[in-house]
Amino acid sequence: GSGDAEGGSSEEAKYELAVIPKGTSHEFWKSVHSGARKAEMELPVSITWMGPSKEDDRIAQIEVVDNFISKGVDGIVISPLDDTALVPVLKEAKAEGIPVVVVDSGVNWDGYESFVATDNRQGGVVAARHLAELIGGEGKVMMMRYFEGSASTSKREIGFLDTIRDEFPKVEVVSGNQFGGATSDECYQTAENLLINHQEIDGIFCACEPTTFGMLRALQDSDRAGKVRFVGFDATDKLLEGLRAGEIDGLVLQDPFRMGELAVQRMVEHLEGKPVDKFVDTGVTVATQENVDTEAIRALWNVDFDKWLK
Amino acid sequence: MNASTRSSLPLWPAIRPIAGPLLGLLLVLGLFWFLEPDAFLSARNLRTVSVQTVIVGLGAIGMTFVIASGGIDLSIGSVIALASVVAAAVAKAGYDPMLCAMAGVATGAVCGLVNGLVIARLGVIPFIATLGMMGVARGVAKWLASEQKIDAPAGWLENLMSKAEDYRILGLPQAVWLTLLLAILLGLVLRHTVLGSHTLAIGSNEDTARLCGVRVGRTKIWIYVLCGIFGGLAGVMTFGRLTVGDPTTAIGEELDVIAAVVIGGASLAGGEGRIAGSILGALLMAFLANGCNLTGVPNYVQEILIGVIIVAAVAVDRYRHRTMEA
Amino acid sequence: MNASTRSSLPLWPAIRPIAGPLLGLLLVLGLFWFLEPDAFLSARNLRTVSVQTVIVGLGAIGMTFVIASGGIDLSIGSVIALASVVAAAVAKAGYDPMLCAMAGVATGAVCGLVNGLVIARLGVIPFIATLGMMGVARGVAKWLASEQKIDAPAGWLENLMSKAEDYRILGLPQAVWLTLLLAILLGLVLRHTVLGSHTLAIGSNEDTARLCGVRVGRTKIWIYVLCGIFGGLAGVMTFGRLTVGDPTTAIGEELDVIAAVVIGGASLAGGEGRIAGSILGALLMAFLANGCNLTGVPNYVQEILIGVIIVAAVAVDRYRHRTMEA
Amino acid sequence: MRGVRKAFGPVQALAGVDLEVRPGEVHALIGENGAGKSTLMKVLSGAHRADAGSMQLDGSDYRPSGPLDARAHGVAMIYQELTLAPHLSVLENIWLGREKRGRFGRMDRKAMRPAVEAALERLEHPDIRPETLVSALSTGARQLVEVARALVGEAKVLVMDEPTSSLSRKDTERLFQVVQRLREDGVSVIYISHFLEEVEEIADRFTVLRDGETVGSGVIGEVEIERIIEMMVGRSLDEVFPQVPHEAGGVALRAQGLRGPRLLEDASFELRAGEIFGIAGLVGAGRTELLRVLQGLVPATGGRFEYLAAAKTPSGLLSEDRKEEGLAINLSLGENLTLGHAQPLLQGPWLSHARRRSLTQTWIDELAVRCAGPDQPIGDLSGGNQQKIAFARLLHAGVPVLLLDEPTRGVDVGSKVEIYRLMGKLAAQGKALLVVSSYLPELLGVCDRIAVMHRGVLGPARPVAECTEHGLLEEATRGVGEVLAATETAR
Ligand SMILES: Nc1ncnc2c1ncn2[C@@H]1O[C@H](COP(=O)(O)OP(=O)(O)OP(=O)(O)O)[C@@H](O)[C@H]1O
Ligand SMILES: Nc1ncnc2c1ncn2[C@@H]1O[C@H](COP(=O)(O)OP(=O)(O)OP(=O)(O)O)[C@@H](O)[C@H]1O
Ligand SMILES: [Mg+2]
Ligand SMILES: [Mg+2]
Repeated sequence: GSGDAEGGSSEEAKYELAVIPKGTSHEFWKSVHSGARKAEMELPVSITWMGPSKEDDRIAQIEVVDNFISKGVDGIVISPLDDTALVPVLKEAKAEGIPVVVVDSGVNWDGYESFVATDNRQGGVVAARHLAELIGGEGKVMMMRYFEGSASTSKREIGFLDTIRDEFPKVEVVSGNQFGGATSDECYQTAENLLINHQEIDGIFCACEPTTFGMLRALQDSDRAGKVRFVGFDATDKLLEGLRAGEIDGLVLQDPFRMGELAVQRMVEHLEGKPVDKFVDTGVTVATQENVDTEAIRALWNVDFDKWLK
Repeated sequence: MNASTRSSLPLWPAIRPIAGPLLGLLLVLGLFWFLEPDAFLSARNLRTVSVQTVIVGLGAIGMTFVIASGGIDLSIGSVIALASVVAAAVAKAGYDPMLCAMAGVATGAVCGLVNGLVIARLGVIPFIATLGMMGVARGVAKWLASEQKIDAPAGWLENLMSKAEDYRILGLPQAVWLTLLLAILLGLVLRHTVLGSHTLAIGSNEDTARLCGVRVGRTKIWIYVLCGIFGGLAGVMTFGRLTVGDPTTAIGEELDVIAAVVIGGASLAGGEGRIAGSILGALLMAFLANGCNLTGVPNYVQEILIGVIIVAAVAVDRYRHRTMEA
Repeated sequence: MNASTRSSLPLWPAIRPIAGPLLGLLLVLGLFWFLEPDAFLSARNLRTVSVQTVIVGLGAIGMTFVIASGGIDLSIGSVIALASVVAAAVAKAGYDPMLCAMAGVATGAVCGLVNGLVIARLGVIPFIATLGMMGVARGVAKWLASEQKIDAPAGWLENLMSKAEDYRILGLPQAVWLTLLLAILLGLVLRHTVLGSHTLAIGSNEDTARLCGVRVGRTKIWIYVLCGIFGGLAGVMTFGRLTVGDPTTAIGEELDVIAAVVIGGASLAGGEGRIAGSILGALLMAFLANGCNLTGVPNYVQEILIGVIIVAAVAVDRYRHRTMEA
Repeated sequence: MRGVRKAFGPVQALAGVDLEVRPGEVHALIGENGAGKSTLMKVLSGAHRADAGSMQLDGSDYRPSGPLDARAHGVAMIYQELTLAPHLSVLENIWLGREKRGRFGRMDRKAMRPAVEAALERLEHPDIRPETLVSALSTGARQLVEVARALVGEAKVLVMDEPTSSLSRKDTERLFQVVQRLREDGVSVIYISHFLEEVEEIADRFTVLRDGETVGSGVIGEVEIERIIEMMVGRSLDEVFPQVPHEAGGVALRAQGLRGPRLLEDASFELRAGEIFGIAGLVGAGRTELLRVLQGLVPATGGRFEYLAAAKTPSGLLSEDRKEEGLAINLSLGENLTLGHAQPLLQGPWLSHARRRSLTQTWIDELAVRCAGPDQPIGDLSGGNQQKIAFARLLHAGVPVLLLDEPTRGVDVGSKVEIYRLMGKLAAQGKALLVVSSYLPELLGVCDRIAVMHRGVLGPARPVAECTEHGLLEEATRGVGEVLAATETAR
C-alpha cells in the first residue's frame, strides 16, 4: 500500500485506514488529523487522510468514500458532511466488508462500529447557559449563523435557541436568522452589518470558528469588544487571544485531537476483533479567561501540528 | 489526409476531432495505472469513476450545445442544486419518483428558458444572463428548502446511481448507461440535425445565420432550455445519489462542467464542440480526482494539477491547430 | 447633445457614461434609507460599507482594465487568497508590514504575469488561462498555509482597514482613501495614457491594434500584471482586515468583482469600461448586502436580488444604447 | 419598390427610393459608397424592415417578414460582406436556414447534395467539395460558395451585392455566363458593382442612387458612362486617374528571396522613394501575405528584407479587410487615426484629447472626409470615408513606406479618384508606395512599375508603359491550363 509514505514502520502497519474529514483547510480538522496520526504511530495501522476535493461538498465526499472502497482499504473513519446523503455509500462500504467508524457528526444509520463525537446540540445548550449567566438571565442576545446547510452548526444553533427559549424567558433573541457565509471574510462582513443595527445588545453567540472569528473582528473594529458578552466556539490562536484579552467571554471547546485518536483506536480494536463502544462522547468544555491556560483546557487547544503532521 | 490513408485507418476520421482529450485521458490513465496498478484499473474502480462522471457528464452534454453556439452557462451548478431540491420536495410530498424526476427536469427547463429569453429577447450576453441566474436559482433553492437540506425517499432514483449488483446493467450502474445513451443521442443531434447545424452556425457566425433565415433567437432559447434540461437531469441524479435535496450542492460545478467541455475540444468562441470530447473531458477530470485519492495526493495538489491540465489541454490544442494549418 | 445644454449641465458629460450604475446605486440607497431610516445612512454605517467595498473595489480597478481589453480574469479570488497567505507568512517570519505588503503585491504580480504570458504567448483565451490560474493559485495558497489559517501580526496593515477613530482620516479609514486615490489614478491611466488607450483599442479590435503597431502581446501582459497587482493589494488588505492569512478566503469573489465591473458599465466584449463605474458597481453591491443585513432580509433573498440586479443593469444599459441610437 | 425609406438612428440611409426591375433583365444598381444600395437590397431581402414605402412583387404587395420569407417569395441575395459560417461545411452553408429535413429534424444531406453539386458545377467549380469546411477555403472560393447559395432553389429575383470583389477575372467570366443563363430563364437579377465596365458588360438597365434617393435610371448603352458617373457623384469627373508628377529617388525597401509561412514562395524587388509600385495577381497568389511579412505581422520563413529609410516605424499597412482588421469600428475617428502613434498627443505622460481632436480635424479637412466630427464612431462613416481615415493614419504616423492592400476595394468611383490623387501626392512627397490590387486598370492608371505575382512567386517589375491589361492577366494566370480560353472570353 501507499501508507508507508505516511511514516510509522510499514512492518507494523497491518491495517490500512482511510480517514475522511469534512474538509481539509481548517484547524479543527488539523487537530483531528493530529489525533489520528498519534494513533497511527502507536498502533499497527497506516492512515490516508483525504478530504473531499471541494470543501464541504457532499457529493465530493461521497466520491472520496467510493474511491477508498474501490481501493479496498481495511477501514473507513469518516466525519460525514450529511447525516443522510452519506448513508448509501457507507452501507456499500460495509457490504464490501469495510467497517466504518463515524467521527464528529452523526449519520442516520446504525451500521457503524463506533461513533466518536461531541454532542453538538449539547454544545449549543452549554453556550446558552453560559451566556445567559453572563448577562444575568435577562437582556437581548444575537446569534449569527454559519452557512446554509451546515448540519453540525445548525444543531448547536438550535440547541442554543431552544435553551434560551425554554430556560431563560427573560432573554430575547433579537436576531437569529442571518447566515454569516461560508468563509471568515464573509462572516466578518455580515457581523459588521448586524452590529450596526443592533447597538443595544447584551450578548452574542456564534456556533463555529469562522462566525466567531468574524464577529470578534467586527467587535474589535467597532470598539465594542469586551463591552458585549460574547460566547463563541472552537479555538484558534486569534480566538484564544480574544479570550485572554476579555473580548470573548467563553469558548465552547470540543476535543478534536481526541476524536481523531479515539476514532482510529476504535477502528483498530474492532479490526482486531475486540468489542467497541457504540458511542464515545468526547465532551464539550467552556473555556474562559480564568481557565484557558489550565492543564486540562490547554490540552484541548494546544495541539502541536508540527509534531504530529511532519 | 487522402483517401488511401483514410481507408487504412478506418476509425481515424471519427477519432481525430477528439484525439486531444483522448490522449490526455490515456496519459492520466497510464500515470495512475503505473502508480496504483491493482486498484486503479479494477472493474470496481472503473465502475466508481463511471458513476462519478454522470453528473458532470450530463451537465457537459447540455453545455456543449451552449458553448458550440458561442454562449456560456454559468448557472448550471445552481440549476443542479435547485433541481435536486425540487425533486426532493416532490418526493417528500409523497409523489412517485417518476414525478420527482420530471419536476426536477422541468425546473431545469424553466431556468434554461429564462436564460434563453433574457439572452435572446433582452439581448443580454450569456455570461451576464447566466451569472444572474446563478444567484437567482441558488437563492430560490435555499428558499424552497428553507435553507437546509430536504430529506426524502428517492425510491428507484437512488437505484439509478447505485453500484450495487442488483441494479447494474452489464456491470455498470443504470445512470451511466443513461448518460451514455443521451450522449450518443445528443451527439447525433449536434452533428446530424437541423437544430445542431443551426447551433454550430450561430456559434460560427451569428449574423450569417440570421441573414440566412435561421431563427437565431428561437434557436438560442432552445439551446438554453436544452442545457437547463440537462442541468435538471443532473440535479435529479444528484438527488438520487445524495438521497437529499441540497441547496448548497454543486457550488462551483459550472466551472467543472465548462472545463470538461473545453478540455473536450470545444472553443469558447463558438462553432466547435463535440459531445464525445466533452464526455472524455469529464472522464479525464473524474479519473484525475480518483487517482489522486487512491494515491493519497493532497487535495491542493489535485487543484493545482487540474488547473495546469485545463490550460495545457487548450494550449496543446491551439498549437496543434497552428501547426496543422502551416 | 449640443453645446448649449452641455454648458448648462457642466457635469453631465462626465456623469453620462456612469449614469446607469449611479442611478442604480441611488435606487438602492433610497430603498434602504426608506426601510431603515436611522441606521442605514448613519456615518457609522457609511464607514462600514466603505471598508467593505475596499477589497472588491481594488479588484474591480484591475479587472476594469482586463475587461476593457476584452479579457477576463477568473483567478482574482484565488490570487487574493494567495497574496493574503504570503503576506501573513512574511509577517509571521517577523518582517516589517511594509515588506509583507510588498510580498503580497509581488505575489499578485507574478500570478498576473503568468496569466499574461499564457494568454499572450501561448494564445490561450483568458477565460481558460485564468480558470487554470484560479485552481493553481488556490492550491498553492493552501499548500503554503498547510491548509490552515496563518496567524500573524499585521501591524499597521491592520490599522489601514480599521474603522477606529485613531486611524481614520477625515472620518474614513485609510484603506478607503487609498482605494479612492488608486481609482482616480487608474481612471486617469485608462482614459489619458497610451497604455489605457491601447487597452481600449485591443478590446475594441485586436487585429486593428496589431496592425497599427500596438504591441498587443506586451500590452496584454501588462494588463494582467496590473490586475494581478490589484489582486495582490486586495489580498494584503484582506490580511489587514482579517489579521490572518486565510487560504480559503475570497472563494467566488471573482464573480463579485466581475459583476461590479459589469454593473459599472463595462462590456465583456471589450472596448468599454470606466473605473468610476466599477467602483460604483462595487458600492452598489456592498450597500445591497449591508441593507439586506440591516433590514433582516434573509440571505437567499439577497442572492436573488443581486442576480436580478446584474441582469437588469446590463439589460437597461442595452436598452439605453438601443434607444439612443434610434 | 416605391418611396422606400429607412433610417439608422440619425442616419437616413434611404430617403425615398424608387426601383423598378422587369422580369428577365439584369438591372444594375449603382451609386457612391453609402448611397444606400446595400440597405435597399437588405430591405428587399427582408433583412431590414423599411420605415416607409411599399414593395410589389409580380403585381402583388410584398412585405417580407424576414430573410426566409423573402426567400420563399423567390428573392435570393448574395450579401456584400461574406456571410458564411466558417465552421460549417459548404453544403451546410448553402442550405443554412432552408435545410431539407428527414424524420426527427434530421438533416437530409443526401437530398441536399445534388443541388449543391449542380450549383458548383454551373460555376465550373466541382473542385469545391460539398463536405469541405468553409474555414478551409480561400476568400475567392468562399465568394463562389456564396454565389452557389443564391443559385440553389428557385429564385425570381436574384440580388448580387458586389459579388466579384474577391473573384478572379476567370471566375467573374463564369459568373457572368451564369447570369446570362438566369436572364434567359426569366430571372430578374439586380447587380451592384463599383466596376462600371462590368456593369456595361452584363446589365440591361440601371438605376443610380445618391444619398439614399433615386437620381435616375435608364438603359445601358443609351446613356454614356460619363453621364452615369455624373449622376452618381453629382458632378462630372474630368479624369479617372489623375496624374500627379513624381520622381523616383533612392531605394527605400529591398527584399531578397522572401518566403512566407503560407503562400509566399519567392519575392525579390526594390522599392524606391517617390515611386508607386504595383503588384498584380490572382486571388490567393500570396500578395497579401507579402505585405504582411513586410509589415512584420507574419514572420518571414526565408529570405530577407530591409527598410533603408531612417524612421522609427518604417512602414504602414493599409489592410484589405477594413471591417475586420483595418479599423476599430467602435472607436472614434480620432482614436482610430492616432492609434499606435500617440506621441504627438502626449503632454508628459498624459494624452491630450483636445490635441487629438484638433489633429484629427486637420486630417478631416485635408482629405475632405465627410463626417460629423473627430468624436464620431468610425462605423458610422461610409466605406470611402473610412478608407480615407485609414489612409490618414499612415500619414499621421509619417511612415516613409506605405503598403497598400487593395486600397480601393469597395470604394466608389468618386472616392477612388480622390484616393488615386492622394497616392500621387504622397509619391510626390517622396514616399514609397507598394500597391496590391486585383483591379488591373487601376494599377495601369496609377503605378510607375508593375510586377505580377503568380503562386507565391513575384515576377520581374516592368515600367507601366510596357504593360498591358492582357499581358498582366496572362502572366498572372500563366501555367494554368484553361487560361487561354478564359482570356479569350475576357477580350
Ligand atoms: N446597420 C447600420 N447601422 C447604421 N448605419 C448603417 C447601417 N447600415 C448602413 N448604414 C448607413 O446607411 C448608409 C447607406 O449604407 P449602404 O451600405 O446601403 O451603402 P452602399 O450604397 O451599399 O455603399 P457601399 O458601396 O460602400 O457598399 C451609410 O451611411 C451607412 O453608414
Ligand atoms: N498569415 C496569415 N494568416 C491568416 N490569414 C492570412 C495570412 N496571410 C494571408 N491571409 C489571408 O489569406 C487570403 C489569401 O492571401 P493571399 O496573400 O494569397 O491573397 P492575395 O494574393 O492578396 O489575394 P486576395 O487578397 O485578393 O485574396 C487573404 O484573405 C489574406 O487575408
Ligand atoms: Mg454596399
Ligand atoms: Mg489580398
